[in-house]
Amino acid sequence: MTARDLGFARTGETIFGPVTFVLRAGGLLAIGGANGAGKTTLLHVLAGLLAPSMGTLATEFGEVGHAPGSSRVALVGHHNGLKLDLSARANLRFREALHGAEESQTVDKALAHVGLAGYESLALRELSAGQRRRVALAALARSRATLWLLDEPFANLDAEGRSLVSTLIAAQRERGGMVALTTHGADVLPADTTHCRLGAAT
Amino acid sequence: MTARDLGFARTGETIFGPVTFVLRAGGLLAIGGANGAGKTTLLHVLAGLLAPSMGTLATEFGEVGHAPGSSRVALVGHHNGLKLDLSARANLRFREALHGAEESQTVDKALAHVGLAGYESLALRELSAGQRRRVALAALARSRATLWLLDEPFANLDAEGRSLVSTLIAAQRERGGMVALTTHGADVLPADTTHCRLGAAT
Amino acid sequence: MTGTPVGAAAALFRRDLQLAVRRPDDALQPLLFAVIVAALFPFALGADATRLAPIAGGVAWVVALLSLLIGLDAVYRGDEEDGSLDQLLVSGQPLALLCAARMLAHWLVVGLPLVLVAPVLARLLGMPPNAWPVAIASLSLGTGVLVAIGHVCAALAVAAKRSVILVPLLVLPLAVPVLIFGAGAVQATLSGLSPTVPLLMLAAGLALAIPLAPLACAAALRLNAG
Amino acid sequence: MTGTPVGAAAALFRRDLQLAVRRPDDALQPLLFAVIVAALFPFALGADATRLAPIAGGVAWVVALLSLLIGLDAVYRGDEEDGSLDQLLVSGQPLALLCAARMLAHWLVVGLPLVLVAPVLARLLGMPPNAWPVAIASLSLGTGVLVAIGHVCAALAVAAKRSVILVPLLVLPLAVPVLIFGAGAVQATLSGLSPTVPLLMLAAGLALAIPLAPLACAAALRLNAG
Amino acid sequence: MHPLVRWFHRFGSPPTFYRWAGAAQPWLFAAALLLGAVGLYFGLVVAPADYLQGESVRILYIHVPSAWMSLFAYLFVAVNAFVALVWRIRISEILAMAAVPIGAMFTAVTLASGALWGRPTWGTYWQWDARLTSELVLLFLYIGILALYHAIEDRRRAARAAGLLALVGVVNLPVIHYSVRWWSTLHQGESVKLFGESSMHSSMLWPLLLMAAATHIWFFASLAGRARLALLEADSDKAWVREALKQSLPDASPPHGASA
Ligand code: HEM
Ligand SMILES: Nc1ncnc2c1ncn2[C@@H]1O[C@H](COP(=O)(O)OP(=O)(O)OP(=O)(O)O)[C@@H](O)[C@H]1O
Ligand SMILES: Nc1ncnc2c1ncn2[C@@H]1O[C@H](COP(=O)(O)OP(=O)(O)OP(=O)(O)O)[C@@H](O)[C@H]1O
Ligand SMILES: [Mg+2]
Ligand SMILES: [Mg+2]
Repeated sequence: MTARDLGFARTGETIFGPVTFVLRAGGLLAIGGANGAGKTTLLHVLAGLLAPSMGTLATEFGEVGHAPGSSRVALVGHHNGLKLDLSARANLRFREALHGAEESQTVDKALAHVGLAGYESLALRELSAGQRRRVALAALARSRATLWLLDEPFANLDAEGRSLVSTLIAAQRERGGMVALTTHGADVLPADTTHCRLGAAT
Repeated sequence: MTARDLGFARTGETIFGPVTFVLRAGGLLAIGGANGAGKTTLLHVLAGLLAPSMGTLATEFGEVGHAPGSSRVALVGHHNGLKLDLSARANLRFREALHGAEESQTVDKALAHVGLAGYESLALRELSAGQRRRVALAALARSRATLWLLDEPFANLDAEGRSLVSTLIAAQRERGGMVALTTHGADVLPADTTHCRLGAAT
Repeated sequence: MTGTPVGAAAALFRRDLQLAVRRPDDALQPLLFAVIVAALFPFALGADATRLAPIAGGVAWVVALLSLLIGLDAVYRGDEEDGSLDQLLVSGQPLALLCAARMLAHWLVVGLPLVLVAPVLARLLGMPPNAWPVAIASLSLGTGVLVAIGHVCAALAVAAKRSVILVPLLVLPLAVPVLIFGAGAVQATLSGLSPTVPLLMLAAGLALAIPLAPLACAAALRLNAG
Repeated sequence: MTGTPVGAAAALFRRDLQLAVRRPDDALQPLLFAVIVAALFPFALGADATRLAPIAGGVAWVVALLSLLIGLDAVYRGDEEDGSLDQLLVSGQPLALLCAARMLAHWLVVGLPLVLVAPVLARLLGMPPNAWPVAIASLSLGTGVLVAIGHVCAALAVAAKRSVILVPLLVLPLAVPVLIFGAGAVQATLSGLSPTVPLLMLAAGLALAIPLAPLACAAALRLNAG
Repeated sequence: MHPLVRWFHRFGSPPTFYRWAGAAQPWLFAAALLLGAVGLYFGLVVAPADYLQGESVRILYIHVPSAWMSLFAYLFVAVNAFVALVWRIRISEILAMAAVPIGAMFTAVTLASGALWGRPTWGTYWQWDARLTSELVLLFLYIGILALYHAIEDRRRAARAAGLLALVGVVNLPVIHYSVRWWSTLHQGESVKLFGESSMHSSMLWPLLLMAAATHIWFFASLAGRARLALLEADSDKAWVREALKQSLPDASPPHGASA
């Protein structure tokens, strides 16, 4: 995926950009920048949720996230995109049907794998912040998306949870997938990470 | 504030505890523990939002957060407790009237102080995750509460935002206030912090 | 005067009004509902519309009550989901006072407009003009009571985290007496009797609700704190 | 069959039903409204209740149908606030299909019960039995159209986040014709005329809505993505 | 301390209450059955058939007592809820919630018997009449309280929440009682008065009063059973429960049998 002079403006004033970067298969892109620099916005542009207002975004798997059956994007945003009134199991089932998943594991195995064994049938509103995040990770872990977009994936997680994220990312890159994540610099990232810092706003 | 064998149970099964700690004026308590260990629950107990189901909680300023005019508690939870449809300014005004605030600064000064100059009149839903957090911090900075309860105060914040939190905490302790916060170990805390680790769950 | 109970209540009151302005669709829905229903009645009845006049009072009141029920269950749920409720509870301000402020704001946003369009409703339903003053009086008293009841039930619904209960199910049994006296006053006037007694009943109900409902509301919210 | 468009739509359909079960108060409100209306009139009218009987059929029909609109504006707002909507958009599944699934689920939860209790309502309010079939037919058609309209408007409301638009204001003008034909059908039968024409109009409306509404819905949700 | 409160604290300590209720229950049931049998005998056999209504008048002996009980039970719930909320007395929470289903039951019986009675006398099972509808609303109120009670996991919180609702709902009692006066209803006016002349012939009055007494006693008997069960559940981890259960194992009727 190649971004050239990519930028986004809302009603005139520029939110971020222009930025230029190349993300190859198996690559990891870390988007830095102050609060309000436009990291989340950039992720949304990469996800195809927002149309870039300047520059070009070329992805070798077609326009992201629109055409049916297109190799898909997996997004873990500030909000987990889960329903608080449904159980962890129900949430995960739904996400799998929506995004597709490896059939290898059962849903409960996936939950156990993120350390939620025994919490499968609790309503999400009865789970702690980190546990909710872990459900989102379980969904991510099973998605076969080419491009992972993770917005501050380490937030709310304990040490063990953070290492879990790292292993997930490593696995995705193994698989030849791409990962773009936002960070505030406090997180441990592999040495071969491509860094992209958005001009300080706030 | 003294907690002796403090614990909380939901419909029978114990969520955390028993824990015992003493938090003196000017003290800082860091609550650690895995996801789901009960950190947030403990904070809510300290805030008087939940009644402890075992042990005792003695606070030299009366039952926390109940009696009118009682020296108050300031809480910054996983949710900021702000209205997305209102502007930063309106939100802050409301919180001040609710909790009381030092008259020294104006609202806009307070917002500028957390780096939100120029964003005062935007609806909160148009602010970034970290910017929303900063609004909550602005409210915190001005509250005269004796006891601060901060749930993962460093989450979503950039480096500069994190140092802001540290200075706020330092100032509160200067003032002889108490601070209890939850952490996942990745945060930098002063050496004289009292640590309290909740038994691992999850 | 920040931090004083009155100041806090006033601020909460202002906040709810601001929210109503920011989300007019939520705020206006009841009013629109009432007007549209009233407007459709004569139509739905076609030729029979004339039969409506003698019972216009009752119909108008049913419409008003239904429209007040709209969105009632969301009153406290929103504050609960975004953590605002915790802030209210932690503030240490007299909770009953805060609840009262919210009720007043809610009434201004939802109840008062109903009272103001009452003549329109009456006109649409073909109510004889001599009954309009009574209709307005009974609505201004009754909507107040209904809002109070509604808030208590909404607060109770929050106590039940997984709100598996129907707020309307809780509200309606309590609302029925209000409806009876409100509609009773208008119907009495329509049939040439004196509306004083039912109106007095409503006034008494309001006099009871104003002090008691906020207390009940506060107690319900406190239930979470065990 | 995870990941296939149909599978995704089915899953979304299932999810919405599950949510309805978890929050019955949201789901049942319209049904409750309809029944409550029937129960309220007697209170409102006391002895005059008998006067309502001959016309009450059309009356309850109107309110029942309008009660469908309650909370319709929240259909997509919830998904937008907790990020589920982004997941739907990102999934790359045909959005129109997903919207259709949601509409169907919504109709099953809110519309169908209304149709099923229609006879009960009719009975309670003393509608002549010969009008029941028409009432049921018009309700089943009308509820379908209204749900479709409502979803499109709800999607628009989400798309235009910042500009405050009034969903009810969008829905009601579109809904009024439905109400007119629906109530018209019943009243026609009650006054011995043929309900065919209004029923055909409703059917036509539904035939239009089924293919077009999902497309419009999807387009509205895409607006953000420019 | 308020004398009432002191009394509640003494009598209301779970073990004491459990013992007393257990002891009283059989006698209460016996008394209720006896009075009921006598009342029904006089009512259904001895008392004359009404010259207007014929034999159908005999429904009176079911309908009226249960109607009175539906109101009495609610009053009982409200009073206990008040005590529970103001003085945080646990036994009152238990009693209030135990009484709700019983009251709901009586309300249902009232509706059913009334409807059956209405058929011959008014020519219809149901009329949207003020008295009838307000009684139906009472049933809704009971259901609402139960729904709220079961919507909250924590039993004590649930009891207090439901109790609060019950208190607010008291407004409905006068509406039901005076509905016959306030509106011109199909329904009978007050024909039995505690003071002054009752407009009912004594040959019907006495069996009626017997039935009323029977239902009241039965109410408390059934209440005792339910309250004991609730206590056992609530305190299942407490020592006195294990004691109580050990004792009740030998005897033939464990507390469950009680809650008929
Ligand atoms: C579903 C239909 C009915 C319902 C819901 C109903 C309800 C009630 C209620 C709640 C009471 C207690 C009033 C009070 O103590 O304040 C009552 C009393 C009574 N009902 Fe009914 N009733 C129904 C039908 C009937 C019918 C058909 C008859 C006879 C024709 C009847 C005769 C009476 C009598 C004689 C009393 C005692 C009045 C008094 O002394 O207070 N009821 N009913
Ligand atoms: N509202 C609730 N109802 C029932 N159980 C709950 C509720 N909230 C939390 N729990 C349970 O209580 C336990 C502790 O939750 P809590 O939020 O205190 O954990 P935490 O230490 O804050 O975790 P995190 O680090 O992820 O925030 C969790 O196992 C959770 O399942
Ligand atoms: N929905 C919106 N409408 C209007 N402006 C918005 C909206 N969302 C974000 N913005 C603006 O866009 C800018 C960038 O927001 P964004 O969320 O991308 O920042 P960020 O880098 O993710 O910050 P953070 O590190 O706090 O998450 C912010 O200044 C914010 O004011
Ligand atoms: Mg962000
Ligand atoms: Mg937490």
